[in-house]
Amino acid sequence: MSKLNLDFTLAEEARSSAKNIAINIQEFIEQHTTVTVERTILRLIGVDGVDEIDRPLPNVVVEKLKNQGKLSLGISYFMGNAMAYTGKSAQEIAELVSKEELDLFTIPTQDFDKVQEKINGIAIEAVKKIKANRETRDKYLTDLGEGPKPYLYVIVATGNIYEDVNQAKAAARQGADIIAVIRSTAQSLLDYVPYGPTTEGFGGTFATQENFKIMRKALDDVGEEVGKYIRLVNYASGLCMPEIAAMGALERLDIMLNDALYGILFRDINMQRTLVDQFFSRVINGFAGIIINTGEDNYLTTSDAVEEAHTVLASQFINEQFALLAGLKEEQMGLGHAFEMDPSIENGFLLELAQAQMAREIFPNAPLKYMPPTKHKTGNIFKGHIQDALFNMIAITTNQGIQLLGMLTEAIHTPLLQDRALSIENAKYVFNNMRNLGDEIEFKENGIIQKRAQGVLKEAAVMLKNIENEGLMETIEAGKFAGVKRAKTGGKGLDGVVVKDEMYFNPFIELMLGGEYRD
Amino acid sequence: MSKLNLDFTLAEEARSSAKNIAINIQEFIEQHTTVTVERTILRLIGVDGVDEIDRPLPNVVVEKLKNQGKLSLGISYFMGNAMAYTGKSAQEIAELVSKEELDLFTIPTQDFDKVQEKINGIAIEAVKKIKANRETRDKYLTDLGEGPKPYLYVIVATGNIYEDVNQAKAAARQGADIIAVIRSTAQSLLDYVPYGPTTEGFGGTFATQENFKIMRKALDDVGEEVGKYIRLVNYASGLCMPEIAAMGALERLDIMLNDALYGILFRDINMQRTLVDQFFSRVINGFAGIIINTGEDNYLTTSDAVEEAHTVLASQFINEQFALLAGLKEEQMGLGHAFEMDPSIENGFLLELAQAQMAREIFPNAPLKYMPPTKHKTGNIFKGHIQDALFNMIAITTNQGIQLLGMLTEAIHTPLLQDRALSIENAKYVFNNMRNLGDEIEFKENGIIQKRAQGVLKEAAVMLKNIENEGLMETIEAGKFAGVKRAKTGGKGLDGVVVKDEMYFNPFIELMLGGEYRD
Amino acid sequence: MTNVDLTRVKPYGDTLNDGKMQFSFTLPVQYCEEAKEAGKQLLIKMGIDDPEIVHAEDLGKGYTLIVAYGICSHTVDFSSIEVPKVDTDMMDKYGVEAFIKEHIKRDVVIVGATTGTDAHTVGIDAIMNMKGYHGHYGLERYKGMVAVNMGAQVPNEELLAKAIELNADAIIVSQIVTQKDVHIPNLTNLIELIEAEGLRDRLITVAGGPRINHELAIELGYDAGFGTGSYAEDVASFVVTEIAKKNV
Amino acid sequence: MTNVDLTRVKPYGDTLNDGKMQFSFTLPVQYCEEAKEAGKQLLIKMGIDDPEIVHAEDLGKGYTLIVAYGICSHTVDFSSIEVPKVDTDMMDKYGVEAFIKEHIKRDVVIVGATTGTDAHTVGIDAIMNMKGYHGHYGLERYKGMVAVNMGAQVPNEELLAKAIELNADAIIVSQIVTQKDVHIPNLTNLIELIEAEGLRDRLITVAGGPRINHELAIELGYDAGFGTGSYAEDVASFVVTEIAKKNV
Ligand code: B12
Ligand code: B12
Ligand SMILES: Cc1ncc(COP(=O)(O)O)c(C=O)c1O
Ligand SMILES: Cc1ncc(COP(=O)(O)O)c(C=O)c1O
Repeated sequence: MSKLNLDFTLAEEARSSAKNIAINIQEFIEQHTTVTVERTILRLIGVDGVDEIDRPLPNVVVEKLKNQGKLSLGISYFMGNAMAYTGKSAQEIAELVSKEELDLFTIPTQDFDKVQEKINGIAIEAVKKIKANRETRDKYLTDLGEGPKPYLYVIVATGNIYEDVNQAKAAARQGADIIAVIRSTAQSLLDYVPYGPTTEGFGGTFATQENFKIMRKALDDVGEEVGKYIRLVNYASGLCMPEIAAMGALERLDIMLNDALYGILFRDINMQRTLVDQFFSRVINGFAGIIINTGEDNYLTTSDAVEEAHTVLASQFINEQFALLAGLKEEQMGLGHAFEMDPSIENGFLLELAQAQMAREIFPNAPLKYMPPTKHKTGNIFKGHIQDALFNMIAITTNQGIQLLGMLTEAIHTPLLQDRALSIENAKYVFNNMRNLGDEIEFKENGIIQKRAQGVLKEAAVMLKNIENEGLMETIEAGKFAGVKRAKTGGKGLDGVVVKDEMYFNPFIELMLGGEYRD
Repeated sequence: MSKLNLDFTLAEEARSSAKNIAINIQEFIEQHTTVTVERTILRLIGVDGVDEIDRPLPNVVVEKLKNQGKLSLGISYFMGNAMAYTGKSAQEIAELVSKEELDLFTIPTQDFDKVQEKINGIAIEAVKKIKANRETRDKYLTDLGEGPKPYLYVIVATGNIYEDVNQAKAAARQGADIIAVIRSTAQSLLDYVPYGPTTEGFGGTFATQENFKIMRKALDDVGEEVGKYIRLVNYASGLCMPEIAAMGALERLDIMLNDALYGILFRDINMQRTLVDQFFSRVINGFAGIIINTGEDNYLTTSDAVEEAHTVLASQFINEQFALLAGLKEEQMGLGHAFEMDPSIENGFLLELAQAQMAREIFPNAPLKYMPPTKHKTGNIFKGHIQDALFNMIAITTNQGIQLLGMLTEAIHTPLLQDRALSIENAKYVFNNMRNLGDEIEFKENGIIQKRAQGVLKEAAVMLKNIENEGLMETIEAGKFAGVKRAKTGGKGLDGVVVKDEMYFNPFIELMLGGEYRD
Repeated sequence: MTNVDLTRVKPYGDTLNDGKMQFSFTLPVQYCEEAKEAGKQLLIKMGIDDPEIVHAEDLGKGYTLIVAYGICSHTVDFSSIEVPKVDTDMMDKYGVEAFIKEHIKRDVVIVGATTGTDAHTVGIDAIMNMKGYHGHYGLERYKGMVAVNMGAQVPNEELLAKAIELNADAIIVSQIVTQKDVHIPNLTNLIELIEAEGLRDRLITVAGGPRINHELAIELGYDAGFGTGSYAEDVASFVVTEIAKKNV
Repeated sequence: MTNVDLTRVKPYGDTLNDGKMQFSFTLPVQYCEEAKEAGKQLLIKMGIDDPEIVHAEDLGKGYTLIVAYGICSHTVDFSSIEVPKVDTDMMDKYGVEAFIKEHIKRDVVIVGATTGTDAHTVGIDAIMNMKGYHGHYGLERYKGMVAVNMGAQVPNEELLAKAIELNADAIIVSQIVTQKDVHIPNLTNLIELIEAEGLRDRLITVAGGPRINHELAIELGYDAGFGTGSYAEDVASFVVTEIAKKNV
């Protein structure tokens, strides 16, 4: 039953356009691989560590592959071959390669079936390990339980993983359900993942496997203390999408920001590159039971939230289809949207309410990620606190899934401990005091709220129809999302993309997408 | 049409009980007069100023009347007699009396008709002057206009009328529609009204005629500047209810806090005294086009807002009937209610919403005075600011008339300039951003909100039925309002009450309640 | 990971010893760039490094609101701070009742009021009335206790007279209004009256209210002080323990 | 009625010179009475009289939030404060266009970007793009003006190269991220590059962003700085006026 009197036939039409759009891109994706996809395979089969000049071993190895012009064959074959030949582990081989003591391309070719068997065997180990993490998470959720929805999601962003731990633990004690460690700003443009614990990030902390481990441990500890499972978030999107997804799977992250469109529009990453990367990263996230968060909310930080609301919805439809193709369940689709209208708009609250309710009705099983006011925050922290209260109000009224809490100091600095605490208090107060407001109110037929939602859906459907005809990449080239134009061959990372050879194989796709290890 | 599915037959039953309750008390009222009623007559016919030891002349004269045991005859007769005999003005006579140069009781008795004519003539002058004030207000409202409802009502409370003026003007510039000058705390228990401009109040500024004049002028000035009429509020309730009402009428105040029940319960003023005083004060307020504010909101500062909500409604019904008997129009009935539930209550917001909507539907034409959270404010100003935002939200959703703005520092100090400014900003933001929310939402049939309102109405109707049977004074004696017990013969000011003589007359009742000077 | 140096504690924003503080205040000058600069200079005089005016707003002719953040250059020696506290073992209602039965063996008499011009009764009622507060019963409901609540705006003289009349063990006073420090002379006056009557040693005296704390109460000559969030059992535990001590 | 003494300005609460200020901060110590006392002592060290801790809250093991009010004992001499300001007469879009036509008589070329690692484009877009901001058209739409917006994360070298290539009159730079003062070295570096090219006198340089103001920009060697709430016409007016001055 729709509170908004939405035309669900129209929604299904939009969905079907989105499906075609995604399938179209999926064809392209399946023809390509990228440097980070190959590095991810290495990471999953156990390659880790850095060389003497701090280059991650996966990079060292894949670099050689690329320089040899053999990227299109994929690393799986060469690694499998080397393992079959040497009997050594992937890590040992990578180390030898990095020390120039072994050349993957000159060692004798082994029996192809044996090579595949070898690599599959190790891949299965990896997949089992990830499955075990998924089970550990489930066990925690059963034993400790979790907070009620909307989950309270806060960020830590000190740049120092140890200081982040202090902040995160304090936040959990204050009532947070989800902690996101914001990533150092330059990282999404790095074509490698830094290594080890780090203490000097900028506006955030580097996403490294060790940092993931440190924070996971801290949150498990504080979770025991406060009696609920505390979810950990980090960011996949960027030039290392699948690698970071793999690290997240190995270290039991729970949520990952994962959206190629975000990278394209807001980080000027090449679209071919990141769409290919996105697929593998989502397959990994999906298999690991990780919820993805998409970045539609960001559109409204550059475009006008009233005028461009339909682009958010259109993008959600597309992201849903990409997610389905990567094996993600609806319950794992934290589609992004945001409360970003100018607070001085008369009846702006009604429009926000319409938008949030609409997203809820169109994606009923998705744990929507609802982003707080940011663009229209000012240095007036008192007003900012109320902007956040209105945002919280809409979240509880429309039953959102993941509430990324707004900070009264949004326009000033990354959150201080007390900003976060006040913000959690704000949400807890509003959620509790208005708990069932959503169940209690209905919207006037053909009123401002209903009409707004209906109008946005219509616009999104039209937009999707156009994209279906013109192609997604072409739409982005035309600047239809977030008012940002990106060329198909522009941006960072294109040189890391190649068309796959016939012989190419990636053992993880099959293992993770289907088969016995899926739950 | 009721959004709450209220049983309006029940509401009418409750109203009829209230009417009987009021009529019952009205009988008592009409048999009595009090020292302040008589002083009020003197003030209205022009007696003002103080003697050499700062006693107001109205007090000096009425004191003599009382000491002579002649209070029951009323001052009108003696003044009229003296004026007819001496040909002097009331002021001149009062001065002579105060200097012991004239004895009102020993001068020759004049023809009764001439006495009445004399006093009526001057009373008509007074009434005309007040009518002129009413017309000035109307002209301002036509020429300058006023802010949209709910009006933003803020207090100033520096204790110094000149500092108050600074604060009030700044508030008007910030967007306030109504300025209340909080009265120095000891004043309601004084059986006289201080004189002249004052600069040393405690937690508020003394209500004096000169202070009224100073603030009126300031608000007229700033009103011209900001392009809307700024309303001025002061407090009548207390031992000088009708006198202050008269001063308010003479100095063109727009709203007066006027509630005998408040005085009884919260200031321990004798009930007989203040009920009699209330009648005359309301007649004056009514004639002067002044909106009264009643004090039901206060009940919830001592009693629990969830459990005792019906006492607020019951009292509103009674106050409505008292007001009607005193000639007040519905448009002048600023019946009080409040947002005072513990913020930690789950779904507390829904209960507040029900209460506010109910008041709106039961008193559709009254400019309800909606009081902010106070009791459950803490030193956490950030949380306090959100409590106020929720309160503002209910006001705009339920279409309240007069919004007494909450202060984030309520639990700390009387408002600083910036507290008030933030508070106005809070209300303006919420009112604008949610302007038509009330028109857009409906409440679920038999949901928490509807049931709550229906339940409160039922309880109020039962309570009123009981009061109708037992009597209002008896109900107060039993502690049914605000959990406070007050004896019929207890409290302050009883010795100022007498039964009227047959010959008693007060020219103003007739002039103000009926006749040609009413509009 | 660095640990807090408790002898040199600084405000904490998101990194130890970053000194971050938030400020808001109004300057009685016209809104302009110079007003912001004045705000900065004021903060610098306070020992705030790198003050940032993050918001400034015209509050109507001649007033400017400033919201600022900055870095506090001062530190405090937390390790040397000692705040006097009520050091009674706190009991619940039943504990207090049992204590009276066992150690005092007679009714304990407590007289209370909000005194002076203060008309706020909710605080004293929360402590004394049957019903209590937040599910904590008030003193009137305690077995073995006679609790007399005289209400508000009670002159000190009347309160003391009642205590003498009832031969009370304790006088408990509520003070809510503290503007212009009005509570100080009023509380002081009561102690002086009690001393004048020679009852200082016999009567237990307790003050309470949102701006009262134990330290202040002691300073003013009271035996104990209770602030926001106190319940009947807190003052009851203190009073009965003190009585028992005196009996020893 | 007393008037403000502009040589000794104090914060204003509700009475002139009452000095009232609001504070909030977190101390990295366990929530307890001593934490509040530490908060008080810190405020006293800052020259705050009668500090009142109106709220204290446990923010999780080892952290205490303090909200306080107090009385500032310092004053500032407002009368002597002078803040450098852009002293151009501000024109609107049509005024600027007319000015170019009349006084410059050729196209004015402006190159802009958000530089360094900063990826925020909204600010520079607000100034430069057609659409503009809050109903104020951007520079691209100005007749007689060639405005080139290079976007974000532009290295200083590239920006300067483009300016040289187009023989630009002005370079305008946006800096939004200011954490750990990252904007300072970046802005300084651009000026150094310009000086190295010997273009300092020819090129008009302007910086903008929420934490930029004219004073800071001047300090860093720019000709002007624009903060929050700036519009295209502000920077346009400044640039064309400067060009005209140079031509004289
Ligand atoms: C309710 C209320 C009223 C009601 C009082 C009704 C009544 N019968 O009590 C009414 C509406 C009548 C009222 C009037 C006024 N009030 Co008033 N009021 C409040 C309010 C909203 C709540 C106080 C309250 O009931 N708190 C709940 C109780 C349970 O908490 P508590 O009092 O702190 O008590 C607890 C502890 O402190 C402690 N405790 C208290 N007393 C004692 C005693 C002992 C022995 C012990 C052991 C413990 C103890 O235990 C209690 C339970 O935990 C406060 C604002 C606020 N949110 O605090 C303003 C407030 C106290 N009022 C204020 C003022 C100024 C006034 C007036 C003077 C305004 C005026 N000019 O008219 C008047 C006059 C009152 C007077 N002469 O005293 C100011 C005081 C400012 C200051 N710091 O001095 C406040 C802070 C509001 C404000 N910001 O202006 N008020
Ligand atoms: C939108 C936004 C984003 C978007 C940017 C999209 C885009 N393409 O621009 C996204 C989501 C991508 C983003 C990312 C990040 N952001 Co950001 N972001 C914001 C946000 C919410 C709004 C900024 C904005 O657009 N304001 C609206 C414009 C119109 O205002 P303005 O920029 O001030 O511009 C006006 C004036 O300043 C002036 N002006 C500006 N430039 C110029 C230039 C000239 C020449 C002139 C004359 C005038 C002028 O005129 C403009 C119009 O009046 C702010 C918070 C906030 N409310 O301010 C955070 C904020 C700026 N971001 C912040 C951070 C830390 C980041 C990240 C580093 C986080 C991370 N670790 O990933 C990343 C990385 C960005 C990077 N490398 O730079 C911090 C910066 C903290 C600080 N003080 O340094 C802020 C304050 C949020 C916070 N509290 O943490 N962000
Ligand atoms: C989907 C998505 N990915 C990643 C990010 C962050 O990316 P970066 O680390 O590049 O700032 C965001 C923005 O918050 C996002 O929405
Ligand atoms: C109806 C009414 N009258 C008067 C007052 C104030 O009275 P006093 O001046 O006695 O504090 C109030 C309380 O705010 C009130 O509600």
